[in-house]
Parts: sequence; structure tokens; C-alpha cells
Amino acid sequence: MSAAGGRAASAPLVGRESEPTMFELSSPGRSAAQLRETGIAPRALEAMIPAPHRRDDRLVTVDLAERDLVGHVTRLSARQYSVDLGAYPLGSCTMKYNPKMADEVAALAGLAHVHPAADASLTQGWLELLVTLEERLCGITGMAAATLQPAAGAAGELTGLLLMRAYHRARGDARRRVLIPDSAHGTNPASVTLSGYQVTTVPSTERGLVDLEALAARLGDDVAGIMLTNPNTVGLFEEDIEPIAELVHGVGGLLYYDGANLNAILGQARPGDMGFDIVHMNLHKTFATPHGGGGPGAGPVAVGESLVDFLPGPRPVRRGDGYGWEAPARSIGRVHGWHGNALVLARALAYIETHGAEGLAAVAEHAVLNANWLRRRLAAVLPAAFDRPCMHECVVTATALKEATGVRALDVAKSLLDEGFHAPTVYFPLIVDEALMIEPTETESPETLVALAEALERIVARAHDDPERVHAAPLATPVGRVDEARAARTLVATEDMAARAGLR
Amino acid sequence: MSAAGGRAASAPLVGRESEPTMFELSSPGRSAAQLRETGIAPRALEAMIPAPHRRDDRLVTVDLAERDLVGHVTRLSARQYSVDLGAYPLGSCTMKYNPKMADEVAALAGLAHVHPAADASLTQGWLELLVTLEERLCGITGMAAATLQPAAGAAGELTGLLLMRAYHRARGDARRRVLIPDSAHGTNPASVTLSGYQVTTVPSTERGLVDLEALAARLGDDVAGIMLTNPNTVGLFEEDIEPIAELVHGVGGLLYYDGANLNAILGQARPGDMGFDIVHMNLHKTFATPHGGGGPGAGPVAVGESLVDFLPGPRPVRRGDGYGWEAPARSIGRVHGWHGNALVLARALAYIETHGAEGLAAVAEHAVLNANWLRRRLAAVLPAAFDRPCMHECVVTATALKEATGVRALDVAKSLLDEGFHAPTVYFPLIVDEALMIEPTETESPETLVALAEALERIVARAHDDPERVHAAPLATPVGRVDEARAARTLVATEDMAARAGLR
Amino acid sequence: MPNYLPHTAEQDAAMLSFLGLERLEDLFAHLPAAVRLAGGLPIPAGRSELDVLDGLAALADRNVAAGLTCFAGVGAYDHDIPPVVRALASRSEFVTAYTPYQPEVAQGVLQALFEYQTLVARLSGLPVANASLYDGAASLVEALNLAASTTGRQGVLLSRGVHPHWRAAARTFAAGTGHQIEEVPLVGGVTAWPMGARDDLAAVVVGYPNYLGYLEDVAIARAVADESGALLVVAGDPVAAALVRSAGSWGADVFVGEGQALGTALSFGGPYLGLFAVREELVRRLPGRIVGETADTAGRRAFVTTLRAREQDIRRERATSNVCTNQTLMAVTAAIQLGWLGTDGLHEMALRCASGAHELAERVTQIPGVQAASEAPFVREFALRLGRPVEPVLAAMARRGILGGVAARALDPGDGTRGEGDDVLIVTVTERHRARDLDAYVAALGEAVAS
Amino acid sequence: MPNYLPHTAEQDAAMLSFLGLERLEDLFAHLPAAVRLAGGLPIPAGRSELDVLDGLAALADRNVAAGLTCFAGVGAYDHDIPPVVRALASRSEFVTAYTPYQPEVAQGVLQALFEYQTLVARLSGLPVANASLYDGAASLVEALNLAASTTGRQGVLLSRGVHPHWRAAARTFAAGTGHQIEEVPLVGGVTAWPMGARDDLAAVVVGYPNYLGYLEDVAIARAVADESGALLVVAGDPVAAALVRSAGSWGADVFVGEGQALGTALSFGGPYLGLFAVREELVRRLPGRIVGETADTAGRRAFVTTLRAREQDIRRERATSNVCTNQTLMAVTAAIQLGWLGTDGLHEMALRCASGAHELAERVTQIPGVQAASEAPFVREFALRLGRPVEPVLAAMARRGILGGVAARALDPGDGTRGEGDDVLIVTVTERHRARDLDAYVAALGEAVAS
Ligand SMILES: Cc1ncc(COP(=O)(O)O)c(C=O)c1O
Ligand SMILES: Cc1ncc(COP(=O)(O)O)c(C=O)c1O
Repeated sequence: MSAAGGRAASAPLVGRESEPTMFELSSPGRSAAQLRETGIAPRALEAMIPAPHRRDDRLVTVDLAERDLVGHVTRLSARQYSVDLGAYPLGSCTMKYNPKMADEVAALAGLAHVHPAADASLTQGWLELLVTLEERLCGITGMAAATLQPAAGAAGELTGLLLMRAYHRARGDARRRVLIPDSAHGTNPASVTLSGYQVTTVPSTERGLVDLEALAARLGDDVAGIMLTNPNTVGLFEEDIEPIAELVHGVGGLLYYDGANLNAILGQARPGDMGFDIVHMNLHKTFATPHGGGGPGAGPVAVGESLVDFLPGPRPVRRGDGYGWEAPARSIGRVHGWHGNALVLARALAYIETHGAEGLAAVAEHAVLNANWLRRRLAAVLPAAFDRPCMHECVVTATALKEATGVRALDVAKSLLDEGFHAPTVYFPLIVDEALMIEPTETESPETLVALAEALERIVARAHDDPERVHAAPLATPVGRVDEARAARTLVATEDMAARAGLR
Repeated sequence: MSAAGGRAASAPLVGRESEPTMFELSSPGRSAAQLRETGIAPRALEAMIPAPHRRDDRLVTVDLAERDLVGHVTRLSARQYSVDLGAYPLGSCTMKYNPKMADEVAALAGLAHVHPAADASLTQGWLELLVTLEERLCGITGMAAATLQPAAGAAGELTGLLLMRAYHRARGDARRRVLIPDSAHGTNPASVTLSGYQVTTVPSTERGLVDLEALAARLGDDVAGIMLTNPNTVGLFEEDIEPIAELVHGVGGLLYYDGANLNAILGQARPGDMGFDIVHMNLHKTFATPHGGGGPGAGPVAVGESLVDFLPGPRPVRRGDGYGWEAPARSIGRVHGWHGNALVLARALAYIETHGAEGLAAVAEHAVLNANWLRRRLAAVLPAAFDRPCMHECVVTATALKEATGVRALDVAKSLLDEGFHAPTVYFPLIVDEALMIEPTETESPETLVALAEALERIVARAHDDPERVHAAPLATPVGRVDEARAARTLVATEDMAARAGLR
Repeated sequence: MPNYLPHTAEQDAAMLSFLGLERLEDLFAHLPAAVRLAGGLPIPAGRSELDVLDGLAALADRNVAAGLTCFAGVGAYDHDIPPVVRALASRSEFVTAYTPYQPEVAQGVLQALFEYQTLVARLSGLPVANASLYDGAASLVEALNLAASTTGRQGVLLSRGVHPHWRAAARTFAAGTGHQIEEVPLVGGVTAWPMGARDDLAAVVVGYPNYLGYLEDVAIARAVADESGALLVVAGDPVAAALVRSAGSWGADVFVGEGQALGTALSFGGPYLGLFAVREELVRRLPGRIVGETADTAGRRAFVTTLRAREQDIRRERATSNVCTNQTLMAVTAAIQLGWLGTDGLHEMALRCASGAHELAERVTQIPGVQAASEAPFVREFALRLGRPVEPVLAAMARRGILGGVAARALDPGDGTRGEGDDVLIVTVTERHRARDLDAYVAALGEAVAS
Repeated sequence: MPNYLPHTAEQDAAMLSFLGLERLEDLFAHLPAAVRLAGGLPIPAGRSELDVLDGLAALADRNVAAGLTCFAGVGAYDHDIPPVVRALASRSEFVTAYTPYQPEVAQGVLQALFEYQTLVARLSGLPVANASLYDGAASLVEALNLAASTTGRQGVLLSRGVHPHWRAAARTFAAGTGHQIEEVPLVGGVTAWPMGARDDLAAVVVGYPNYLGYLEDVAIARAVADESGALLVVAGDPVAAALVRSAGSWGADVFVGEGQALGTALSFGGPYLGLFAVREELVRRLPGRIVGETADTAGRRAFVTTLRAREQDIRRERATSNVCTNQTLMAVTAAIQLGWLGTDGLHEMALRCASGAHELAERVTQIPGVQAASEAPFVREFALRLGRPVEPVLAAMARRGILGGVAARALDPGDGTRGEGDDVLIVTVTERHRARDLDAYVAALGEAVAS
């Protein structure tokens, strides 16, 4: 017999058992679907699909009652941490509170029920929305124009690099290398590779910033550009951005801004004003479109004047009284199946419009205030990797703690779960040993920061008193530490693989 | 300092701490509200409200950030069991799955944003909805007309009894007593008292049914009527309903049907056909409008021809091509501030329309099937109080268990929480010793029934092996057994009382 | 037929056979043949939920009122409910739970109700509130029952300033309880209380503001009650409460009110939220449920429904209230909405309502033929005398997209009177109204009374 | 300015003083003066969220397309999404979580993705699926990268039956990877494959059904691939998959598809859901995330993202994919929608689409001047030749409340070609269409082409 759909023992409220998969809950003959009355006569499959194409078996998916589906999914949700439950100080991820208002925007029938191929005359509202968002993003970044097509940050990176490539090509300039600091997020080098360029790594100084001399040494007229995050991934502002820009521009290269950390500088500084030519933004970070457990996101790319003609197309544009589509003259082409993650874009616009200029500046101020307060407060127990003012996040290191107690950054992170907080990012950036990358975001209150600091202090104290307990963490969670090695050794990625592996 | 709004340690996912109250999270100067731009000039309070009426202090409620409000309420929700998490076999409560479709009905702007005093010409949709629901409820119960005003079952009872009273009064008949079986729900005698009648209790037989002889002995021409639940609160169908009706009608009394248990007979039998004159329904049970953690409900009252003129008014009626309001000739008057719990009524209609005649009959069949299966399956461990076919629920008794092990019905109930199920109703009906009243409802699958039975079997076995563990239950829940005596002894019903009691 | 049942045909058969039965109908074999329904219910066949949803959406579209700018109030207010409140209050853990009978797994609802009780107590200026009643009318009815059981008397002086529908409901239920309700008329928009001590008086009830929107001198009502040893029941409004003296500070024994304004949509009149608070001495007579704070076996803070000895399942025929199911979800919603508004937001919101109302009152009373019904102070609603029947005026305004208010005589108190007169219109302003809405109102009313 | 920040003024001051600072701007003192923004952002001031919501709702109202009966498809389908799916998929635990980096507190998302992977594998007929990619186009791009890295070759034979936008995207990204894409034209609605072995061929890509709706003989594509040792990539549709042979059963190495039809609204084109499944041998080359089953320290079943050695944060410049954020929420939604549909529901839904499409195809091809673009079999969409430009026809139909389909030439493949011709209209039927909708379609098209 299949598993019981009405037993809640996997909900942390009443139990610690595992939740059956929907396939274990499945029972042939059971069904939740209710299809409308159409009045259209059904036809025999045989009369429509000739034998060579016809499935000869029934495609078996799963057979659930609506009640059991609801129980299952609700219990799964109870097994999931989220911003709405508590703080999520995950560095580089900007897990701020996502205003619920945006959910209602995304649910508007007039936005949600529009076919992407409908003629522009029938989608004027959407086009105005997209054009407005593009203008706002350009205002925020200090750029000339933007494409809204990229579906996430990494897609934005690759788009931006292809723009860089097209720009150089158009000038008959076959450059080959792109510089990236060693602190960069892993998607940066991956995107460079996919764009057909080669990565040249630029080391960081002991201050956590780009090594200007090393940079200069790596420059040459085969350098297409540099990819920078500013503030960078250790949370520090690249104070030498002006000389960097001058150097790179000096050899004819372009500056690419990885905007994942834009939250720190909203209304304080603009990539365009720093000399960047190409900027991608992670709307799912800075502009509070919720992250969806891993996605969707949106990664618009804004560019300076000299790159506008290369933008992906078609682009939504103002046209007389209304709006239409236009392909840029030397467009690199499409980078999305349609027009980008439109509903994510609508959410971001809603966020920008509620905040306005002052509100966005206040966001950055409080993101930076929170991070610096935590950095200072934690100095005694988990010192910052670089002892200077940070921006929206701080990277601390557990190296000393490990040496003294054997407790590692990972153990601290897992213990934090038991304290009622999501863990920070660990072991990133790679240039910091035993890194814990903490990004509180501006929507966490000072009281929450104190509680978080106290929790970390308790954990560090416990590491000295009772390291075993810290190694054993987490204990309060639905499952304890997970055997990741086994998962990778014997891949069990589907219910059917589980059955073949004798796990069902 | 106030408590941390971003710490999730009260969410069972990561902790077992208590959640601060919203007042503990409060911090003056903090605010979530965003009011619209109106363009209307604000006026000084002094210019509008004269001194004797003006508040001289600020009404302090609570001061939260939106992010902390969201965290707080989300964590509270994680501390709450619900049908959507798992089975809720709470006897007499019909905690069936509530189709989500009805939530969308209740959210329709055209229903939710209608002022109740708007003229009938502006609310034709609502009027048609109400008239249609009345027709359906009459069809389902076999009655002539219904009022939709009562806000819950108990309000329906009192309305029905006032109708009974008006009916007798109109005939110049000043009757004084209403008969109620000793198994009745507590609201029944309370309603009788509030209607100005006196309660005469009718004992049950050993078979769990109304004692016909005792009933006859209590009849007289001062008897206004009898209130019955059928199936009654022990889950049994009053098989003597025909002679009962004959007896009561014989002395000029009326039969009142407490429809809380209507789920059992949908499409199988109708109160009207059994001889009942007045029927209230709990839409929040039978018709799957969710119970809201305690309400809202809706308790329409349907009546036979002879009572129609007394119904509360104004009533929605069909009028020519459209719909209007009408006050019944000898109406008892209003029983609700407006027209009843309208959005609950809309949900119920949606449920009825999706099911239709056959669907409702299937509901009853499976509610009864589930209850009987459980009764039979549990016979060895928790015997039914009355060993005969039950309807939608079965009452089992822990008397033998208590004698053998000291484990009581309450202990069994609390242990069931640890097994991942909500507990059944305990110690009701009062006529059964150590009662556990189990109503699985039709939306729980056979697999869930098996799991529930197995859980009860485990608990009973444990009661024999390790009674202390059963007494200590629940252990898996956010709090353990609660000191109810202390709560009643020293009432702490508000944050301010808690402060005065030194609890803050 | 919908698919909400999880049973497969094979499972039905197996379960029946476990019971020694063959067909589902055998489950009902012990029902007397005469009462078995033959031929099925006389209602239509089922349809898919999507079809049903479409049908109900089409009905909803025929509610013209939903699309009008709403200046109607009188106990049902068109306030903004922000998305965050809707999102939180609709969490299924709140929506699909039952009454918190098992506190160990119901701390969510219980704590939310404790918070709600605190907020209602603060609004009322009284120390203890219950966990909700059906609506304002039900709260009034329960207040009369409480007063009668406390004083052992039956007499009620009920101001005609109390919402006509609440008065009607009070009269309906008095047929059972035997309360003797005397209604006290309004003169110039406020209650003209009779003087003189009486020995039968259980309660004196005053609306503050009254249903026309006017603020009455509650001190007089208190004096009238004191003279006869009766309880004073103040029927108040939670939004006005942000600006005016609390019921408690006027010396009320009981506060009753309609809480719909706190996060619940107009909803055609329900489900709403009955507010109820009392002096500490009356706490053991509180109708409905009440949540108290206590601890669990490990000493952790815990909440539980308490004073259950009052409850109908224990007291049965000795009970003074039969309320069981209440309006928990609306109470939870109110706590969330008040949490969103906060101290300053509630004050600001009320101030905006009042500012708009005062501006509108000034402007419309400049329209020839339109007069204020009273010179008494008001907060966010007020009454006009149009000197002509109100309904045609409202109909004309509706054609211009405005729900112009509530005709006093449309609120039938059920006592044969028809309110304050055929020409009285009650107008309400909320924080949702913009300057252009007021302009449109003035224009539409001016045009309607000019024609 | 909105109120999403929890800091009070006093708290700001206290925190600044803890840092030895005076004003918030001091936090940015170390930024070079030249890059400090003076005068604030050149964007409008903030507004309350309710005002913003109103403004966006007004924009939304200007999307006429939302109100039309939708016969447009081609990778974006107007299927019913039942309330229960919306309610479950919008639970904030799913919506507001990050990527499941801490599996101990992310079993909800992880298990849902495991279930999604299982369902995609079953739909594709291939054993392993990933946890989603951005959309169908992105899946195609990743499939080409996978094929190139597997074969060490760059050549691609890409049928013009594959969605024109996907082809366009493939071409865009090939500028970086250096893939040599050759498009293979359609003849009579199906691909006219070139024969002959080649040594540069990494992948052969066929649409099944193709973007015009037609079912092609995938065996030929398989043979073309085999001849040259290339991988076969089948671009399929999850709804059609219920009725036609799976990609796996045709011998595909990689299945790619657009999953929007599984519970995601039309959404003006995004966020959608890229489906991706492969043969077991290719699993270690899967782009994007993949969830695997394992156990925790206590032996309890647990899920975790796995094969992370492939991931960009480890591989950096050696990575063959840069995908990080994906479409998890849409993947979770798809699992829920498929859970709601169930085996029989999915089949029945697909059958209804097909029945309606075949009826409509028969009827419209009786309209003088309207011809089927191909005699090839189809499932739920098909192409018509109108013998005249399509746009004016669609405009006329829109005036009658119908979105009549997609003009083939509106789908710009970006290669200079304009699809299958100016007169080709692609028409899609879903289970939402009723008989009266088909009637209206036939009438509207008839009228439009007659004029
Ligand atoms: C610094 C940085 N760059 C790029 C990315 C990639 O963005 P996405 O995950 O949206 O593809 C991230 C996100 O993790 C990031 O933190
Ligand atoms: C048998 C019975 N009668 C009456 C009632 C009262 O209904 P309500 O709670 O809606 O007032 C109930 C509900 O608990 C009940 O079970």
C-alpha cells in the first residue's frame, strides 16, 4: 500500500520523520484533476496520432488526491527555511525581506495572462512597464541603455561578455583575454570561458583589494576587459577603481561590473560614474524579487553609449505615443526565449517605485550600517578577514577558532541553524581561509543583529567548552548533517533510480 | 531592548523556544504602514474633535517593521496544526479538506468589495448567489425556505428556537419546554435557555439512541419541541426518528435538527423527510468552508412551510428578472448585523456546485465508510462505545485501557500528537466514559486511516509497556502539556496583564 | 463530480469487504426505509471547480457596487488592506485549523488571539477582551445578556444612536431572554436620555460615535446608568478610537464594537468581527472564548483557552451565552492589520479619515438644500439632510461611479421606525479617498440634488 | 519612502556611535570622492506600495491581450492552473528561500526538486533530469554545450522546426563557444535532413513536435546523428509527451523542453522553465543543479544538491556551464501541477487539447483560402497558410476578442529568414477552449480572410 497522505509526522511541528515522496503517496486510480466542461467531442487518440508517433503505454506520472497533495506540499514547506521565517545572512546573496506587495503585482491578471507573442498593440502595458524599468535601471547604474532579457546574473554576465566581444569585433579588434580578480564569484570565470575569452586571474592584495601593480602587469592590447564586483566579494569597496578604469581603458579594454553587490551602493555611487561600460544586476538580490528557493531571477545588463547598438533584441522602445519593439542595429541577438523573466521584472519595478531615490539610498546605508556593526561586534570572536570598513557584507574567518578548538567554519554555520538562524555563506570567497561571509541586509533590525551576534558568541564559547557538540550540530533541524559524499558517489536523482538502488 | 524579529528559534524547523509576543518585538519609532498619497490637506485634531472628546494620549498599539511582522506571524503559523498539514479526526467537527478553489471565490473583488448597505440594484450578483444557495440548502435538507443570517451553528440554533417560539406564540400557544437528549452538544441546552425555554433532558438507551419510552414520558402539551442531532453525537443514526417525530408532532411540538452532523447523510436522507421542521447547518463543517482556527462559520436555518413567514429578514428573493430584499410577514427580526457571513456562504455554494447531487452523496458514503472501517479496525484496542454500525464518526472508549494501565483518553490524545496526527475530541459526548470521538471525514484516504489506526495501536501497546511515556506526551510538539489550571486561576489575557503579573 | 475523495474503486471494495458489506449504500441499510432518499438530491449535477469559479466570477461581475468609490460606512468600512496582511492572514495554518482545543499544537492561533485581546483591550481602554464574537450586533446582544446576568435585571435603555441593525438584533434575541428594551430617541443627532432612577435597569447603551457619526456626551449615559445601578455599554469604533476618548476612560463597563475595519474587506457584511471588552470584575462573565497565558510542564510560556467553566459545553443549560464558533480568523487578521498600522499608522489613518470627512462635510453643506443633520462633533462620518428622499440621489451618484453613502432609512431597525428620516444620508470618508474623489463626490451630489 | 527598514532613528544613532561615526553618509567616506553620487539618483521619489500597485494595475489593464481568448502557443501555452496549485506553489517558504545550500533546513525545496526531476525524467523517457534551467531556449543552448564537450566537436545540425527564438539564442551564444550551427530547412512542415557522415558533428537537434506543431520522424534525425557519431537532442513538449513517443524511446541522448505549460502562467514570456534530461552516461555533464538522495548522520533519508564538482563555483574557468540561479520555483510548481493532474489527468488534458485542435483544423481549412501548412500529424497545434499576410488577420480577430495564434514571421529567428512565410499562422488549442470558443474562432477567421 502507498504511504499515508494525512500523516503529519514529517512536519517539524509534530515530528521528525521523513516525508514520503509524492510517488510513495501515489496510488493508481486516485486523481485530483478536474477539467472544465468544454462541449468538444473527444476524439480517439488513434484518429489523431498515427501509430509510429503514438505512445503505446500510458505516461505514468503520479496519482494523488488533492487532499494528499496539499498535505504533502504543505509539510514540505514546513521543512524549509525562508526569509519569512527569520534572518538569512547569506553573503553574496542579499536575502532581504521581499515585500508582499510584489506578489500581488506578479499576480495581476493583466500581467500574468499575456501571451509573449501577442502583437505590441495588444501589450502596451507590458511594453511601458519594461521601458520604464529600463530607464530606472539606467538611472540607478548611470548607464545609457539596458537589456532586460537575461534570466539571471550568470546569463547577464555572459550577455555582457558577448557584448564586449561584439564591440571589439566591430572595431576589428580580436582580443582574447579577460581579467578577473581571484576573489571573484565562480560564475565570472565560467562566463568568460563560455564567451570565448581566456581568463587571466588578478591577485588581491592583503587588504582584500585588486593588486594594482599585478593588474598593470597583466594588461596588454589583447585584453578585452576586466570583470569586477564593487564592492567586491569580500565586501570591500575597490577604492582604486579610478586608476583601474584608467588602466583598462588605456589598453582599449572595457570594464564589466558584476552587480550582484549593487545593494551596497544604491544611491551612493554608480558603476557608470566609476567608469564601467557594462553592468549586470541581480534583480533577485538588490531589488527584492524573491529568490524562489533557487530561482527565478533576472539579470538585466546595462551598457554605456558605445555598446547600445549591440544589445540583444528585440528591445521594447517608446514610439510616438505608444510602445513597440526594435532590433538594435548590430544586435548580438536573443539571449532569452522571449523577453526575459517578465514577472520578475515587474516585481523589481514595483520595488523601485515604492522606494524611489531616497528609499534606495536608505537601503544601501542600512545594509552597510548593519554589516559594519556586525563586523565590529564580532571582532573578538570571529575577526574580519580584512580589518577595515566593509560595505554590505563582511567576511570573517574561523582560522583561529579552528586552530584553537578544531571547530571549523562549517561547524559554526551548522550550529547557527540550531540557534534559529540561517547560516552565512561558508568557504567563499576562496581567498579567505575558513571564511564565513555574512550579509545581514538592511531589513534586519538591530535587535536581530544583536541576537545573531550573541548566537555566534555562544557557539564560539561552546567550541572551546564542548567542541563535540558543535561538530554534532545541527540537532534541532528535521535532518542532521547530510552525507554529501554518498549522494555524489551513487547518484540517486529520481524516484526510479532510488527504486533501482533498492531504496524503495 | 525589544526582542529580535529575525530570530527563528520558535519555528519548529529550527528550535523549540517560545515566540516573543508582538509587543515584545515592538520598538517605538518603528513602523510598517504606508498610507496612500491622497492630496487631502491634513487637519489638526484640535480643529476637528473638541477637547472633551479628544484623546489626550496616543493610543499605543504596537510598533513593528513589516519584516518583523512577517517573521512573527509566519513563525506563529509554523506553531499551528491545520488540516493542510495532516488529518484532524476531531469528532463533531468535520475537519475535512477545504478545497482551495473556495479561497479564490472569497477573494473575488466583485464579492469581497461590496458594501452591505448598497442598494439591491447594485448587488444583483450577491443576491442571486444567496438565493441560489438558499435553494440548494433547501434541496439538500428537504425544507421549504432558509435564512442565511446566522453566523455559526449556535446562532442557528438560537434562531431556530426563536422561530419555534414565534410559531407557537402566533398560535397563542405559550409552551415552555424543549426536549434534548443527554448526548447533545452543549450549545443545544444553552440555546434553549437563551430562547426562553426550559430544557428537559431525555436519556439515551444503552444502544446510544434516544430512549423512546423516556421521551414519551416527558412529552406534554407544554413541550415546544425537541432538538435532535441525527446522526447523534455518538455517531449513530436515530433509527426511531419516525416514531419520535410522530410523538412530538402529536403533542403539537416541533422537531429541530442540529445539522452539525449533516455530512453523514448528504444525499442519503433529508431532515425534512424525517419530519424535522427546523434545521440548522454548519457550513463550516459539512460544506468545507475552512474553520479559521475557531471561526468564521455560517449556520443557516432551513424551515418547513409553516415557519417560512417567521424567518429573519430582510431575505434575498427572486423578483421578476432580478433579485431584491423582502421582510417575511411575521419575521422574528434580524439575527445578524447585515446579511450573514456572506463570504462563507459564497464558499459553501462553490463547494455545493462543484459536488452536485452525486458528489455530495459520495461525500456521505465515504465519510461513513471511513468511520466504520476505523471503528472495526480499532475494536481490539479501543472498543466503540456502542457496538453497531456508526455513521460519520465513532465514539470509542478508553475505560478498559485506563483500568488496565492508568492511561486515560487524554493521554491517548496527547500521544497521538507525537505520532503526527491531531487528536480526536475527548470526553465528549458526556454520556460515554473516557470517550474519544473520532471523525475521520471522507477526505482522508484508506492509507491515512491505516496509519492512524497503527498509531493508536502503538499508543495502546505503549500504555501497557511504558505508561509513563504516554502520560508524558506530547514530546514532539513546540510546548508540552499546558498548565490549564494556572491559566484559569490567574487570568493573564493580555500583554498588559502579563506585565502587571510580572511576566514581562 | 469533483475529485476531492482519495478513495480508489479498489479501496472502496476492500474497505467494504472488511466490513462485510458489498456496496456503499449498504452502509445506510440500517436507516429506516421511509427516510432513505430515493432518486438523489434535487440539486444540479456537479461541475469542475474551474467552471464553478467562472460562474461565480460572472456573478461577482454583476455587483456594480464593487466598482464604485465607496462613501458608505455605518459599521462597514472601505479601508485599505495591504498585501502583507492578506498574505499573512491567509496562511493555511490559520485558515484550516479548528478551535485550539489542543494547545500543544495550536500555539500559533492561541498566541495571535492573545495579541488580539491585548490590542482590543488597549483600543477599548478596558483591561480584558475576549477572543471575538460574530459581529458588532452579536457583541451588543451578548453585552445585554452579561448586564442582565450581572445585575439580575432585564431593563435596557438603548440609544437610537446605536446601529439600527444591532438594535434590531437585540430586539430579536430579547424575545428569548425577556430583556425589556427601551429605545431612546436622538434629538439633534445625539441621545435625549430620560432622567430618573429605576430599579429594573440592567444596561444603558450608547454609540460612540453613534451610527450617524456623531460623538455624544458619554458622561450623561454614565450618569443615567449610575442613577439606576446599571452597567454602561459603549458601542464604539476601533478607528475613531485612535482619536477620541476610550470607552474605558468614559467609565464604560463593557465595550462592544465592529472590528471589520481592522483588515477585513467589506464582504457584503460578513464575516465580520465582534469586539468585546469588559472591566476586570466582569471577566468571569465574558461570553465567548478567552485565551490566557500560562506555562507548559517544562516551564515554557504557553497559551491556552481558559475560564472554560463558562463555556457552553460545561455549563449547558446554565450557560449565559451559547457562542462556540467565533470569528478567530478575523481576530487574527485584526491583530496583523494593527501590527502593520502600528501606533502611528493607526493614528495617521484615523486622522486622514477625519480630515477628509471634515473637508467633505464643509463642502457638501455648501450645496443648496444640503444641510448637516447635526452640529455635534464627528470623526469620519456624518449625516446630511437632503430635504428629499435619498434613494434617487444615491442612484444618480451611482451612475457617476460613486456609492454616495447610506440612506438612514435603508437601515431598518425593525421597530417600525425608519431611522432618522427619509432625507438623511450618512456619509463616510476613509484614508482611501483622494482629493479627486472628494471633488467628484461634491460634483455628483450637487448635480443629483439640483435635478 | 517605504517603510521596509526596521531601524528607528535612535537605533541608527546608537549603531553609528558604536562605529565611531556620526552620520550615515560617513559609512561611505572611504569611497573616492569622484565616484560618490551627488544629488541622489535620477529616478522619481518613492510612493506608497498601494499607490504603486494601483499604477501597475492600470498598466496591466492596458494589456488588451490578457482579455482575449488565446489560441496562441508556440512554446507559451494558456493552460488552466487550478487554485490549489497556485496556493501551494506560492507558500512563502518556497518563494522566499535561497538555493538549498544548507540541506538540513532545505529539505522542502530539495525534495520537491527530486520529485520534479523524477517527473521530467518520466516525461522525457530518459533516466536523469536536472533541477531546471532558465527556459527552453537556455536548455537548447546548454544541450549544445554538453554535446560539444562530450564529443569534442563544434558542428550542430539544427532543424528549422526548432522554435525560432531558441535557434536565435543558440546562435547568439555560439558566438562565444564557437559552435558551428547549420540550420536545416523544413519542407512540407518537416525537416529535410542532409545525409552523409561528417566528422565535425556534435549534435543533431530536432523539434518533436516542431514549432509549427508537426510530428517529425525522429528516427531519421537519430540516423543522421548516428552516421556522424553526434548526439541527438530532441526538443519536446511536456503536454504532447503524454500522447506521443518519448524522446528516450526515439533514442535521444538529450531532451530539452519548455516547461511553462506545467503550472506557470503565460507571464509575457517569463519566468518559464527549462526542462533538461539526459542518458545516464551523460549525467556528470549535466548543466545546472541536480538533487540527489542520501541520508543524514542518523540514517534518515535526506536530499542534497550533488555532483557539485561540476558547479561553476568549483570549476570556475574550466566549467562548461555558468548557470547558478535557475528556475526552482517554477520547477516546484511543475511538480505540484503534475501532481494535481496525475497520470490520467495529464493524459486527458492532452487528449482534449488534441481533440480540439483536430476539430478546429478540420473546420478552418474549410474556409476558402485557408489551407493546412502540412499534412504531417500534429498534437495540439498546427499551421495554416492564409495566402495573405497574417498580421491584419490577427488584428481583425483581436477586435472580436480572439488572439488568433502566432504569425510565423513574428518569431524572428534572427538569421535573416522570416520563418515559414508571411502567410503562415500557427494555431494552438488547449483544454481551456470550449466548443463555443472554436465556433467563434471559425467565424472570426472566416470573416477576417473574407474581407
Ligand atoms: C558575485 C556574484 N556574481 C554572480 C552571481 C550569479 O548570479 P545568478 O545566480 O543570478 O546567476 C552571483 C550569485 O550567486 C554572485 O553572488
Ligand atoms: C453537534 C453540534 N452542534 C452545534 C455546534 C455549534 O456550532 P458552532 O460552533 O458553529 O456554533 C457544534 C459545533 O461545535 C456541534 O458539534
